[in-house]
Formats: sequence, structure tokens, C-alpha cells
Amino acid sequence: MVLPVWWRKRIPRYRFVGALCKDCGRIHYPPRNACPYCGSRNLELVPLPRRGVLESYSIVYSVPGDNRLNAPLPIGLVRLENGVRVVAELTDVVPEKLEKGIEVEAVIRRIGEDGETGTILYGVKFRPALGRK
Amino acid sequence: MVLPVWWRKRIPRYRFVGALCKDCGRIHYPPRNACPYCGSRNLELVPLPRRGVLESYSIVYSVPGDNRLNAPLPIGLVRLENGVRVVAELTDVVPEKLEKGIEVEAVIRRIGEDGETGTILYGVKFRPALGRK
Amino acid sequence: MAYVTSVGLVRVDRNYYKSPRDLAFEAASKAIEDVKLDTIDYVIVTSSLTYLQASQFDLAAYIARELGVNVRSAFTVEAGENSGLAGVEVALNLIRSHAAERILLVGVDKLTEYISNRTYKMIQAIYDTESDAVYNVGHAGPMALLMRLYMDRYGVDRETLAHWPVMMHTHGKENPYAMLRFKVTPDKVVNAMPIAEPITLLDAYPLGDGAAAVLLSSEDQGGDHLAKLSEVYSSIGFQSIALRDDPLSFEAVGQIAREAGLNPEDIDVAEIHDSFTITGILLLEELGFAPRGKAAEMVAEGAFTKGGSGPLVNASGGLKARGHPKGATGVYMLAEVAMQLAGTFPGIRADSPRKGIAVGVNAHGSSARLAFLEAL
Amino acid sequence: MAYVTSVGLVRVDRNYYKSPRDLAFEAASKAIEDVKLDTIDYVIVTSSLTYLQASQFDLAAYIARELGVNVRSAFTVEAGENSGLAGVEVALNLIRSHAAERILLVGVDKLTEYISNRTYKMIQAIYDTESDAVYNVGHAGPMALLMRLYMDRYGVDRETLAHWPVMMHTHGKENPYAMLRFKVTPDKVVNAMPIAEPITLLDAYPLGDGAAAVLLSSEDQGGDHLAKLSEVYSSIGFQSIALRDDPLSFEAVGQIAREAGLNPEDIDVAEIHDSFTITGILLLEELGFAPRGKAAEMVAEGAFTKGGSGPLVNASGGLKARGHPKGATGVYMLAEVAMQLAGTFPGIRADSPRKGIAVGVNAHGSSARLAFLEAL
Ligand SMILES: [Zn+2]
Ligand SMILES: [Zn+2]
Repeated sequence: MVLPVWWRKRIPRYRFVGALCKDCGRIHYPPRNACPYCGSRNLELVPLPRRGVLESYSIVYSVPGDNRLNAPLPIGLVRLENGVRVVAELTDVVPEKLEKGIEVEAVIRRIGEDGETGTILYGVKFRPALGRK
Repeated sequence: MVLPVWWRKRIPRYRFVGALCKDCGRIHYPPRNACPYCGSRNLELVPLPRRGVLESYSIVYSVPGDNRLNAPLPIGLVRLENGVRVVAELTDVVPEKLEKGIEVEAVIRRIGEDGETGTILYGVKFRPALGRK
Repeated sequence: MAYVTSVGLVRVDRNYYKSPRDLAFEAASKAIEDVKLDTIDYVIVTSSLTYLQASQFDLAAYIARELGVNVRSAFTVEAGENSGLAGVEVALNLIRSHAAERILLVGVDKLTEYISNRTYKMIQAIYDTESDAVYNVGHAGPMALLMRLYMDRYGVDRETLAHWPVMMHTHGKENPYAMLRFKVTPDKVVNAMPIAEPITLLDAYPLGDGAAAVLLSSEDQGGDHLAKLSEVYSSIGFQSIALRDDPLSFEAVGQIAREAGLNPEDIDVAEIHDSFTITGILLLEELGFAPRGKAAEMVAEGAFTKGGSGPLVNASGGLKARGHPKGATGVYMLAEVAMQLAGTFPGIRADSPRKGIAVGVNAHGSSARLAFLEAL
Repeated sequence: MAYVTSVGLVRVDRNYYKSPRDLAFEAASKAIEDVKLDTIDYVIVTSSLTYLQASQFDLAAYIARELGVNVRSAFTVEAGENSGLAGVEVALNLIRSHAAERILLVGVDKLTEYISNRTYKMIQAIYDTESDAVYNVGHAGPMALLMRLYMDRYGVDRETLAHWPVMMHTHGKENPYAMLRFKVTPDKVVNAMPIAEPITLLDAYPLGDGAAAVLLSSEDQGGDHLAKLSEVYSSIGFQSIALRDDPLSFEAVGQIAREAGLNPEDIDVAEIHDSFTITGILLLEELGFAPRGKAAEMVAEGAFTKGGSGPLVNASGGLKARGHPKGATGVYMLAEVAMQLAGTFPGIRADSPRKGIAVGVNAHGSSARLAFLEAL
């Protein structure tokens, strides 16, 4: 979570954009310089579905860095509607109500702060889907 | 100038102590785990002479880190009376009056500050010797 | 092929008063004190956190210069938690290429240099800082996701999994170089403070400082040796568990096991990477030491301790109890397996072992390495 | 022995929009785009500042995984400013040991990631952080002490020394990968802003980001190659200039020159480490290219430029004008010498050169390396 590293990848993170490999057809997130599956560089940016299901989750107590004050922190492994998986923080959850298979949706939230500059860092978190089935 | 690194070596630095190799007879500063000249671990801590002569010097303008505000910073290569050499900051100098061969003496001065904790770091600097020949 | 000639270990501990260079010096000095040496061709330092902490570049040259012996070349090898075995891989091949007759491999890292939440932050960078590690997942977070997936899929309960740390503490208690030398019960593991649910404090490696050194020699060097280092297999994996078709697959470990033609029945001793209980369990299965979903049960039955049906695994206490000073861990592993094969390991020992392995990964398996050793 | 098969360079520049991994990807992609490859055995990344900056552990595996080719093993080699040539040393010996047929060496570092005084602070850690670098000497400080000593001892004046950066800029102007591509005069050098007296801004390397990649192959690999990499010589030196009997002696460089049996008359092209004017001058003398105290005068007379009496030195523009992205610099050097020997260097070229060297040090010479290359 070093500032310049964060900043360079802000667009796909703010807009929740993945990359579609035009050779093998698979999508990954965040976009990389080459397809993690077949190595192709023939990639196209595509918006990702905002809904998915929670495949696994954890409540992290030993939270690193300045964010320690926000502990405990729920995180999850989410499988989006198109099959793409994402590791991300969860938000707006009651820890006891977390369970495998619940529907979640992507929202933009504050993820942290650069201690030195005070810059607030935003990114996608997942919350239990509103109006979920 | 990371705090724990600094702290561990504070005693030889505050007291200006070197290490005498009991095998080859040479002294080095700061004390190390083995003699840089013959590799012996048969070392004895010895106080260093506080006087020496300036063999070379520079005025550093591109000063790193938080100390940039203290730029320019005079530094020197000092040859102590016992022949031991030290690279160190200079203090109490008028830059234009610096010259090769002047006598200098060791004093304890503030060298910097640990930005995070505010701890002030002290160490030996050299100033033109008082009452010098 | 190379020989493990001697080893030098520092007990993993909170060594506040010693710098990484002091720890490296201590381990290195122990490794070379009984060996008649005029020259060491290479000093290879393996370390990762020291770069963020002590901020010394060309660290290996500064360490080498202070050893008091003639050293020709020195550099640092880094591969995260897998740095130590990456150093072993480089060292073995420098000896094979005849560039070196004697190599001193020194692993060192300090995890107590700063307060723990800052250390967790540094350690988090073993994961991809452009994806998973953007969030404050810590080291435990992604592993906790895997642990819950594992429990769900195979119907293994929390208490059964607790037998891994129980075994590690039982082993570590006998190892004088282990950081944690007390026994624990499954009940204590389950009820310990949660780190990242379902991972508790007793599933996790402790934060400790350490250094380990191994002197490797070519075949032409006479004298006694501890063991033979035959081969190191290496592989890299996906950047994130999210990219895997099966998040529970440590594909890089499976890859090296296949490449090595690993037959678990041939292996007498093993030191494997168990940053958390689930890491140890998944590695046992990925290496073929246990069928999928069965490793925890086999551990509970005593399969991997002395007198068990399988190889003796992590007699050192593993990362869990010996400790896990990151860049040093793989060098500890190499030293421990070599001592087992020589019959000189100062803790629980296998009976006349012939073959041993050391297996390490970084993070969730961004890279994996397997070192193969044989008794002389 | 190994072959330099292909190279990929990124122009050294302020590449704000690119991460170290993006730069590495760019250079690596260029190096492998024209070579038919199924597998790269090793990806060796050489880098030093990235560890303090982007804080990615196991960086080499993350870079390797993103290349889109099959890679067996990846790790990072660090030796401060000497990292690049340390990587060359490791790569050559992995090929010699038959552990690898193809190695992709990727050097990368970003010097503009933070504001310059923070970067200077990071760079300062190339010196011993337990002695000289306790003070805010910066990179230039100790070199400035040496420059004044040199001027005093040999009675060489400031303006004569200015001919080194003049030559470097003249060379760099023709190199499309150089960061600084303009000519300077001795007068401008002397009167530029002082960095650390008597060193001025125009004696110093610029802060730039860069990445360089070199594909090395074993003898068994067919196809065209650029040059032969015959040997890398390596040595370590004192921790501080204060420990040397003669502070002006770069003993580690002298050592490798002797070991290599270096005869300046045999060498047609050289890329040498010139972090500052004085570093370049002292290296020329330590390598035997000029008598003690005479290097600056010979530079002023044009001895080391095209058509001069000596070898063509730093046709790239050197650290001074090409730039010095720390861990990447040695890989740039290797690529540049190989292209000279192949006749494909896109700047000033030596006439049918047969033998070339790349020489690097860390800091004041805590370590030194010399790579020896031959034309095919
Ligand atoms: Zn694809
Ligand atoms: Zn001595």
C-alpha cells in the first residue's frame, strides 16, 4: 500500500475493471501485462459484474500498519457472476451473519490512508447484496 | 539511520571507542565483530584520541532525508593522532576556512532525529580544535 | 552435487540486542569454527525483511567482510519466504559449475525490529502488492480463506486441524534452537486468540529473529561432511489464490513434487513450510504424503512424528515452533535435514534416515522449492 | 561460458507512470520478442531500491509470472549498485552448471518513486549503515572526500577532471537509451550547482528509472547470438574508505583486474562504473587503463573516445549520461558491451571490437565485479 504503487493502478480499482484475454477467453482482475492463464498480451479491458457470491471469508484481527485501529477486518474470497475471483475486504457486515454462499456486491470504500501524505486510498470492497435473493 | 540500528551501536559512538586487534595491533572504528585487517576476533575496546587532522573535506548540498533542512553539511575524513581514520560530519566550521591539515577534535553533537519517534540521535562530529597549534 | 559440511544456528528468539549483521556473524562463525578454511569462494546471504528495516544495500559484502576470512564474492538472494531455499538452489549450482569449492550460505532476518503491526505490514508484501496485498489482509488473511475452504470442502473440523501445531510444539520442545519450547493441546489451539478466523495464534508462526549458516563444499573438498545435497527443484505459481481454478491448489508445490519424482515412501525426514496450520496441511497433501482432505487426520494419528507410518516431518518444530525468520527459514531447514541425515540433530531424530527433503514456498505459493538431501 | 542472445532496454527516464514491474515487463518483452522460446529456465531480477520502495517480496517470481512464458525458477540478486553484474555472475554459473539453458536477466530500479531527498536517503544505505552512513553523507559525500584527496595528491585541477562528464555527454548524446542527451563543456561542469564540493551536479549521475533485460543462452542453444560472456570476476573490499591505508585505492577493483590478468591493450570496449567523475577516473587507473594521477589528462586528450589511443570507454554515456538505475545498471552495461561486440549498438561504435568488459562497484568499492565478453 505504498502510494505510487497504489496510484498507478487506481483506474481499474476505482472502476472495477478486469482484463479479457482474447486468446483464451478468460478474464482476470486486476488487469495485468499478460494473461495469467495463457500468457497472451492480447487483452481488452472489460467492466466486471458487481455481484458475486462469498466462497470463503475471515475476520482478520492482526491487522497490519495504521489500519490496526480498524481491526477486526472482514475479508473474503468472492466469485463474481462471470466466474472471476477476487480477494477483497468486506464491509457493512455483521461478522456472525457471514456465511459461505451469500450474495455480495462491490462498492467503493476507503481502504486506507498513506500515513505520510494523508492521502486517502479507495478501492472496491464487497458488502452483502442489497435486495438479494 | 534507522532507529534500532543506531541504538545498538550507541555506546561506542557516544564514548568514541575503537577496537584494538591483539593479533595485528591495528585499531579500527567503530568496533566490528572481526578485525578488518587480519580477521582476528581477538579485539579489545579502546578509547580513541579526540584529536586529529583533516585529510579531506566536503560541503554536502544534496543532504538526504529530513536533514535536508540543515544543508549544506560539512563532512570530513579525519586522521586521529593514533593513525585511525574516521569519516564524520564536521561542526562549528566556517566553510571557507576549511583546509587540508587543520587540527580537529571530536565532540558529541546531535546528528539527526528519527522522524517517527522524534528520538534525537547523537554521535561524534569534529570541530576545528580549540587552542590548536 | 554438493556436500553440507557444517552448520551454525542461532536460536530463534527476540534478539533485541543483536543486529541482523550480528546474528549473521554468530551463525556464520559457528558454521566455520571447526572447519579449516583459507578461503570461502562465495558468501550468499538470504534475507528479505532486512531490506525494509536496516536498509543496508550490498548487505552480503558487508557481512562477508566482517567474517574475518578471505571471501571472493558475496551477494544477497531474495525470494520472500522462499529466500533460503533460493539461496540453496544458487549455491548448489555455483558448486556444480566449478565456480566455487566452498560456499557459506547465511540466512538472516529480524521480525522484532519494529512493533508487530508494522512488521505485519512489511510481511504482507509477500503477497502481490498490486492485487491481494492492496487490502490489509496481513499474512494470515489469505491463508484463513484457504483454511475455511478446506474445512468446508473436506468436512474436517477445527479440532482435528489443531493436531498440526500440537505436533510442532511436541517436536520443538526438544529442539534447542526452537523459539517455542512448550507443549500445547488441541483445546488450547482452538481457543487461543484469533488471528484471522479460523486461524488462531497457536496456528501461526511466532515473530522471532534468527540466523542460520550452512557451509557447502564441492566433491573435491576432503574432510567430513554431514550430508549430500543432490538437487533443488523450483517452480513459480499464480500471483493470487483468486487466479487459481482451485484456490486450495499449491500448483507450484505439486509441480516440483512431480518433477522430483517424489515418492513419499522413499523419504525419511522432511522439513516443510508451515507458516500456518493450513499451509503445513496443504503441503503434506500436495507432496503426496497424505491424500486430499486426509492430512490433518493422519497428523492426529501420529503419522508424521517419530515412529509414525510416514516420514518424520518437521522434527525442528517447523515454522510454527522453531520459528520463521523469513529469509533465514530455508537455511534452517537445510541445516536441520542435514543434521538428521548425519545423526547429529539435537532434538527428535529419525532412525538411520537415508533421504530427506526441505520444502519452502513464498506466501500462498508464488514460488516453491524442494531441496533433496541424502545421507553419506 | 554463455552467449548473450538478445537484449531489451528501456530508456532511462522519469517514468512516473510505470511501476518497477511495468518497466521490467517492457525490457523483458523486448529481449524475448524475436527469440523463439518455449521455456526460460531462470528469471533473475537484479534490483535494490525497489525493496525499500514498492515493498514487494519474491519480486522476481511476480515479474516472471507476468511475462507470459513458461518460467521454472525466479529470484532476485542484490549487491547494491553492483547488483546487475552480480546477477550476471550468477546467471553465467547457472548456465555453466547445466542448471539452465536460457536465463533472462532483468535489472530494474526506480529513482523517481519519491522526492529526491528521500531517494538520496535510501541510496545512502549503499555505504555501511553502521559507520559512514550514520551521518548524512549522501552518495556524493565520501566520493567528494576522495575527489579532493585525488586533486591534492596528483595536482590535478578541477577543470581537467571536468573532461570526464564532457566525454560522457558526448557519448550519451548518440545513445537513444541515455537519459541525458545533450553536450556539456568543462566550464559548465565546473560551474554547475555543487552537490558535495568539489562534486557538481554535472559530475553526478541523474536520478532516473530504468530496466534492462538480457537473454543468456548455453552453448547448446542454436540461433544467432550477440556475443560470448566468458567470465565474471568478483571481489569484496573494505567497509569504508576510512579503513583503507590509501583511501584512494579501490582495492576490490585492483584485485579483479589482477585476477582477470587484464591487459588494457587487449580491450576494445569497456563500460565502467562512474557514479561520479572521480569514480570513473579512479576505476580507469585501478584497471590499468591510465597511470595513477593521469586518467583525467588522458580523458581530456580523447584517449577513451572513438579514435583515441585507449579502448572506447562508456560509449553508452556511462552512469553519468545513460543514467544509473542502481540494480539495473550492470545489466545495461552487459547489454551495451554485447551490442558493441555485435556491431549493433545504436550509438557511437568501436571499430570491429573483439573484446569488451563491464566493470561495476558498489559505493566506494564494498564489492567489485568485472564481466569479460568476446565477439563471435
Ligand atoms: Zn489467456
Ligand atoms: Zn587484526
